[in-house]
Amino acid sequence: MTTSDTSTETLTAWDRVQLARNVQRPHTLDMVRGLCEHFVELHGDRRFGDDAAIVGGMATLQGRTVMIVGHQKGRNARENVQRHFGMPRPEGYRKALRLFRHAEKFGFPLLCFIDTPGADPERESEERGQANAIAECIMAMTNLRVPIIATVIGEGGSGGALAIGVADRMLMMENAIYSVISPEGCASILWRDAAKAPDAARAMRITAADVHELGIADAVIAEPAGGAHTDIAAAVESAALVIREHLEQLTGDEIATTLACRYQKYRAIGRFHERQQALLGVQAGEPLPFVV
Amino acid sequence: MTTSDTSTETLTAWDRVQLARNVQRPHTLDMVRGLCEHFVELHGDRRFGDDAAIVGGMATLQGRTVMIVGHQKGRNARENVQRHFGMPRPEGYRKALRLFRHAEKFGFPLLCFIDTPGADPERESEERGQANAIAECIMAMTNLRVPIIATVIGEGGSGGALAIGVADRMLMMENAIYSVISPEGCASILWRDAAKAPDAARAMRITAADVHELGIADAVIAEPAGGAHTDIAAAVESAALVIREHLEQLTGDEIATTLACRYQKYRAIGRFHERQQALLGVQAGEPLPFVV
Amino acid sequence: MKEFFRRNKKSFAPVQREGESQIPDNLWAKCPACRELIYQKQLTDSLKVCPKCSHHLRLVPHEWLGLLDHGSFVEHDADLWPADPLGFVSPKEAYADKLRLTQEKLGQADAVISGLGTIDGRRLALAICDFSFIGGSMGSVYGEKMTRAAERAAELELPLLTINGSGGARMQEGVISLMQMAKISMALTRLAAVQQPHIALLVDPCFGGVLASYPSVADIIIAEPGANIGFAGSRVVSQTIGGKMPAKHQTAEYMFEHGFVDMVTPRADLRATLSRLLTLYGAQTNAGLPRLDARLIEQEVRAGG
Amino acid sequence: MKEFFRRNKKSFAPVQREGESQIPDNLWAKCPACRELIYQKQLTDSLKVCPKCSHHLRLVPHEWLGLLDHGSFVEHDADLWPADPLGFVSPKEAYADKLRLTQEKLGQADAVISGLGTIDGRRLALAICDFSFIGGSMGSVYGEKMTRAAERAAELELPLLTINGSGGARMQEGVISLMQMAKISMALTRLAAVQQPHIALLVDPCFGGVLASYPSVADIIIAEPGANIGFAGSRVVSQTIGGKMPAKHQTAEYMFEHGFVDMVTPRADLRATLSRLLTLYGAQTNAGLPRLDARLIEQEVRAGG
Ligand SMILES: [Zn+2]
Ligand SMILES: [Zn+2]
Repeated sequence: MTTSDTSTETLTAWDRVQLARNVQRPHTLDMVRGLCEHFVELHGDRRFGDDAAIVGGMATLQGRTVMIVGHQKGRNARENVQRHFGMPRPEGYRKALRLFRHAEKFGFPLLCFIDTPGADPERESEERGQANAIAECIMAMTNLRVPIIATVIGEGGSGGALAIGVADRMLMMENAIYSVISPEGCASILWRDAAKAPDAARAMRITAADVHELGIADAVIAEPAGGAHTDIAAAVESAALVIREHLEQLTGDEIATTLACRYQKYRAIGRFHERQQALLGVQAGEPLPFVV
Repeated sequence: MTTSDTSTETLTAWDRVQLARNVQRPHTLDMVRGLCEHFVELHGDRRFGDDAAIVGGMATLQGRTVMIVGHQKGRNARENVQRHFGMPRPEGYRKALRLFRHAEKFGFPLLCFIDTPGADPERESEERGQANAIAECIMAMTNLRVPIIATVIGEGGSGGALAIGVADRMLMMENAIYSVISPEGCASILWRDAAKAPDAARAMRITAADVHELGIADAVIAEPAGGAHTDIAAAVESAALVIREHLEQLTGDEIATTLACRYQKYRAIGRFHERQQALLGVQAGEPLPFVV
Repeated sequence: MKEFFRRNKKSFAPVQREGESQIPDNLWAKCPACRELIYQKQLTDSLKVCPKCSHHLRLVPHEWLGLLDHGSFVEHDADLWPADPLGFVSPKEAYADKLRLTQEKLGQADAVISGLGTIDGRRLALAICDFSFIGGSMGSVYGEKMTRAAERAAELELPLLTINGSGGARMQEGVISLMQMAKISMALTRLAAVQQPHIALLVDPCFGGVLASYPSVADIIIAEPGANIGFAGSRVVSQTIGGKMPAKHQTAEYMFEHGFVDMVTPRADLRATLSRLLTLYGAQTNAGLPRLDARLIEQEVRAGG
Repeated sequence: MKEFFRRNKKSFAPVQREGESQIPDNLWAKCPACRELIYQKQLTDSLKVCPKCSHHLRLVPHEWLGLLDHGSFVEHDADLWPADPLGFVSPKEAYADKLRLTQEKLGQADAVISGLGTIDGRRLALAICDFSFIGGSMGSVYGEKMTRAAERAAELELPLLTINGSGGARMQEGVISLMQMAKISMALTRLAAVQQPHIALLVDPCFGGVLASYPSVADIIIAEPGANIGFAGSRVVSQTIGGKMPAKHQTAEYMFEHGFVDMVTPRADLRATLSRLLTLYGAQTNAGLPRLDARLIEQEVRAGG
């Protein structure tokens, strides 16, 4: 793990949210440019359309061919309209799914870059099966027969992020966030006031450090002091070092080993208690409530 | 092979076309009712929609679970609007594809029933990838790891038929047709007159007897005298006997054997000459025209 | 100790929650859809389907258990209890308090009941969401119980039935709840590996991170008529307070029309449909009923005891 | 005996058809799209892309061979000749006559040229449709040559490039032509089994049974700008006479927009794009150039002799 010890360590969760959303941060295509050679972008889901909110393609990394799939945000209003603010529609996820299968067919390791406020929630996306598209991506990643490294480079927004985020290594940039619901959404429900988003951001433990501490992120990637947007090249190089290291580890393993580890990695996520029937006054040996 | 020796033997190709298109013929759901038990229809492509021009589902046949996929025409105007005259749209083929994969996952033999004028040619179908949908179905059937029996029960219309027609056994009802283009289409091009369809029908050799003689249909299923529509129950029973027999043969083989035979079956289709360079006056040993 | 409202071979019989006082038959209930007043007995006899407008009222897990053969259900993993991994506190309430209050009110630990049972003699694993428990939201216990249900089905080579009514992920468990989507999907790969089906029943309401994971990739997807089903809006629906209702288009029928659901099945036909599906999946791979591995029976006894 | 119009490492050099008289550079050609008169030499230098409107004129197979490294192409299966399996006769003409006349006019047996070659030193198998041969229609010879090209690529573990410009199936071979769709798809399963890619280039025009089979399931699909590409209308387009033209929406750009094509690549960039793709597919599985199996070289020599 590479942990930063820059001045950003004193930032609040809400400060990190602002940094994660900064449009000047390195986005997926910046990562690809800094990390890889020979990038060829592939388009289309072969079903319905080509969604610019997800980009993907093949490239070489240290002489090895890899498949890249990532959310893509824009840097200005025009780009963000084209990229739909990085909120994929079902055809974006189905493009991702196609590229996952392509990677598997040819044995290309898969590198995913997560940077989305969430999947597009509009009616047209529902109509074309947003839930199905996300579910199929997740399902495909669970046993895709190539190594997968997912890096949260900005916003990790709920299911729309996880759809390209089931991985052997889950990395987070220091100022990236990963959240089951936007801080604003959480605040509007549990605080009854969206303006309490800073409180919700803290309570949900969405920063890279939090998610790492929860055992879900495998490593945190240091950013330049002031945040990744202040020195994109340095930020990308920092990520590249960590990604290359993990890729090297993973490609050394048999794929069966990788898959078994991936299973265990996700199997272990969750915090609960066992054998506490006493809590409700039920004693061991008593009939269970719903045995009929 | 079951060959009929009823009076229908004297029918012209064009007569057969009329019989194949008779709306009172047994359609896929009639076949299912006559052939199987416990039919459960499955719907939807999990992508875009549910196309009533293709029906499918699971059923039991002699105690074995099979997957059924077939074109479905209507018997009257209302039904035919609903069924789009048996002309599937891309979502119909993608439903078929989903059911193919379902059959493969659970090891259910696949029974297809072909009865379509062709795939829907409208702009909306182009837009959603009619060509891709057909191509994916064909590709999937080439190495689907379950036995496949395809029966042409009425019209076998071009790629729209073949999309559910790549099979270990290709059977044809006696008055069914299988054609690369409709007789009317062929006539309008090569006869410059759609009214010459009867001539085109004969020239293209589209009847069951023709297609069997060409080595493409494995068997012809006898129909009641006067055609299948005169006695649906008898026609279905006639088909059921042949289908059951072939299914029994196929399920006795290892799937690897089945796949190898399927490869050879299609590999062998085609008529051409080899080593006839002399035709153009090129002698053996001369440099080939396009070696650069 | 156990009471059955009704026994109908053709459909199914809701089972009363143990310890719950039986509601007298002469009470009235109001249909939440058409506002009609209905005799409690009539509602029970119709499996909580409104006799006037056919609205399918929500069932709690013990009512769903009536789908199974009488006496066949054995609960598993009842000893899993939620933790509070984030120490989550909002002005409205602390998560730990919310859990405790809900547990006390409902007499159960979390939002999923799971176990083994039979339908017409065919064994299956099942897991049922309880929307009444914090909107059926998916936290660690939900994820673990679904995961174990899938793993158990895989190990025993049984079909898995999931009954899914949930608002989505449980935000009080943060990103841990999100990851349950992946965890359950992982377990389903084991089920697929032994060629056993996952049949997902979508019931009112089914949203968000739940819909966007395991039920949407089930081998067979059945929805209840009129059920609200959708992706977006989940986070709001999952909470009982505030928030907008599901959009008009987020219904079982809409999902069916757009190709995402195999069938919309009225509750009265559900048991027969499931029975037929189990027959179809069992015809080839299972000659008769699969038997339990002795080691597993022991585990079950331990877990159940 | 061989002449090269042009040699440009960055793009590619059309190769003249042997025996064809070289067109003098000072002749004029008319762009079929914008009707501009263009110097023949200018057209040749631009790879038959109109300098005024960027319209990509059709190339015949020997021109496409310029995509390959100079001198690297070895033709295969040139000794396959069409039969007339149905004895097809229409008032317009007998199929056998049409074949003979077309063969004499074009100096080739049927609509596909196939073989092996290299791009930037990387070997590949390729098969190219010739639209000028009865609309590039897919009969038995087309099917057999594509099938052998795919099988050869599989056996040698080489990528396969197909260049597809065709009106669709050849109706004069009836249902036999239709079955070529399945036959070629069969052969592609062998290519997939050795993890070698099929790269399909869609050129003007690509329709019907050709588009609806192997090119649409290629690993990479590249289309030429402005190419007419579509499913319906094929049967008409495939014939030179009569019939409506492709609809406005049946273009490479439309296909790209709707997600069915990976990229629309101007002809000038094509060789570089293919070279990069071959590098990517070759980086892991092939350390350097794959070598020919000695037995196959022998077969090639026999087949080619
Ligand atoms: Zn009502
Ligand atoms: Zn021009």
